[in-house]
Amino acid sequence: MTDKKPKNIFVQGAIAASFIGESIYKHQTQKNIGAHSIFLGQVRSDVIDNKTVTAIEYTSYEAMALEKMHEIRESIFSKYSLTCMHVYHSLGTVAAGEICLFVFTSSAHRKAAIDACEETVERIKAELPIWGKELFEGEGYQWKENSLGV
Amino acid sequence: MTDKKPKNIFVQGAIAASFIGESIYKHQTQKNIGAHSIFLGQVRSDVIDNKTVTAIEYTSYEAMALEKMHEIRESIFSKYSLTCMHVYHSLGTVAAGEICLFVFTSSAHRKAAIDACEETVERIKAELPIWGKELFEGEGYQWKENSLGV
Amino acid sequence: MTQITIIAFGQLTDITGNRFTIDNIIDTNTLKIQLEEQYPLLKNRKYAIAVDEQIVSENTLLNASSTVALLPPFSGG
Amino acid sequence: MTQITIIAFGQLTDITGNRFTIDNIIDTNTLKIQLEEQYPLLKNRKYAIAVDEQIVSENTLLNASSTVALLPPFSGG
Repeated sequence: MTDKKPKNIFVQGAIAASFIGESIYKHQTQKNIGAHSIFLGQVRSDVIDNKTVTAIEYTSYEAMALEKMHEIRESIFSKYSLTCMHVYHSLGTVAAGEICLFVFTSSAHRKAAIDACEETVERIKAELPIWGKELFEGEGYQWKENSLGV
Repeated sequence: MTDKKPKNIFVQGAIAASFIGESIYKHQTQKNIGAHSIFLGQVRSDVIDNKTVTAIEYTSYEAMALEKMHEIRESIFSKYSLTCMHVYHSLGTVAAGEICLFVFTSSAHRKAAIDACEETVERIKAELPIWGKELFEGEGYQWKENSLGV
Repeated sequence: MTQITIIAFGQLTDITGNRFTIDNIIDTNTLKIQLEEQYPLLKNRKYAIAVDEQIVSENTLLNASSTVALLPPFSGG
Repeated sequence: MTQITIIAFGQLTDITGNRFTIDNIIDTNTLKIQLEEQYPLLKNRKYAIAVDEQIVSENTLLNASSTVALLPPFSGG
């Protein structure tokens, strides 16, 4: 365990594709990296009882989520040989087609980055106190439910 | 099997981070996508017998590589429920810190994209006739060897 | 008399709002009973109770400075 | 007399160059013997033989229109 302060992971609204490109670009100075693994969650325009999801509105118990994410990060770093790891999650409204989750792991050899990315995504979905409200076209909403590991 | 012509996967030189950002952006119109998985290979500046790798020069038996990649693509699409898949590999010289491989899979639910991306990367490394020549600082070189699954 | 502030999240806010208070409770077991009296709709809902940002699985003593949160199943990502 | 053009890749090009021809071979077994006579350094190298873009594991007949390639272990990605 380190005594580092939990890093903020939350961004207001969608995560821009250009931001992801820039994050990748910034790693080109780290010449010990051989592999990057990236997971992106995108808001789907599901149709539920003839109503179409146009956006998801995310809320979180932020203080607890950042503490928990800090724990996850420490545990992933102790388990895998990573050079770095970045996590961003949206809060507020993210329209269908936009990115709401960005997990980015890097390592010298591919297995560590790939496995760490997948495990981090699973843990984020299972352990971070974040809730998505699926907003329907016109009006109405439904609270999103995560199915684990699918 | 489809009768589609093999898609080209080769790009001259490094794959730009901005190109990756743009590829992600283009998927925002596909509102049935819920998850993207991306793998990036980056050239490492390894030190071998006191000599530092400054770049890798890639060559390929291109016709065979494209045929093989077509086979891999068909087999991955028949195994996983994907919306799309994109693969790019560099030819020619890629400097340390630059991206030489970009594998990008998308699906409605995360498991398909994640598993398909990982399997595609493993198959590319094992089955595509591509060779990397590690160029040392100053002069000299060494032919790269892949260790599978690391 | 101890008054505890409770914060709620996700679908539970449709029932309780974001924030409310409950009087005269000493631990999470009595909290749960009182909660479901005050908001009968909660009885059919799945939720965890967090005290000071930790989910509690056993009965836990509360005091006026406790931060109590009601957490329905997570749906981030 | 059949003359076959062989293309080589990767580390093998240090020994054979990118492209060379071999005379009087009828199949991949005789090719292998002839190759290692012409380029003794090949004996210590691992490589596969591809005929018309397919790696062959059994002895395969060759003709003047065959595309024959020597493939050392792959190192893409």
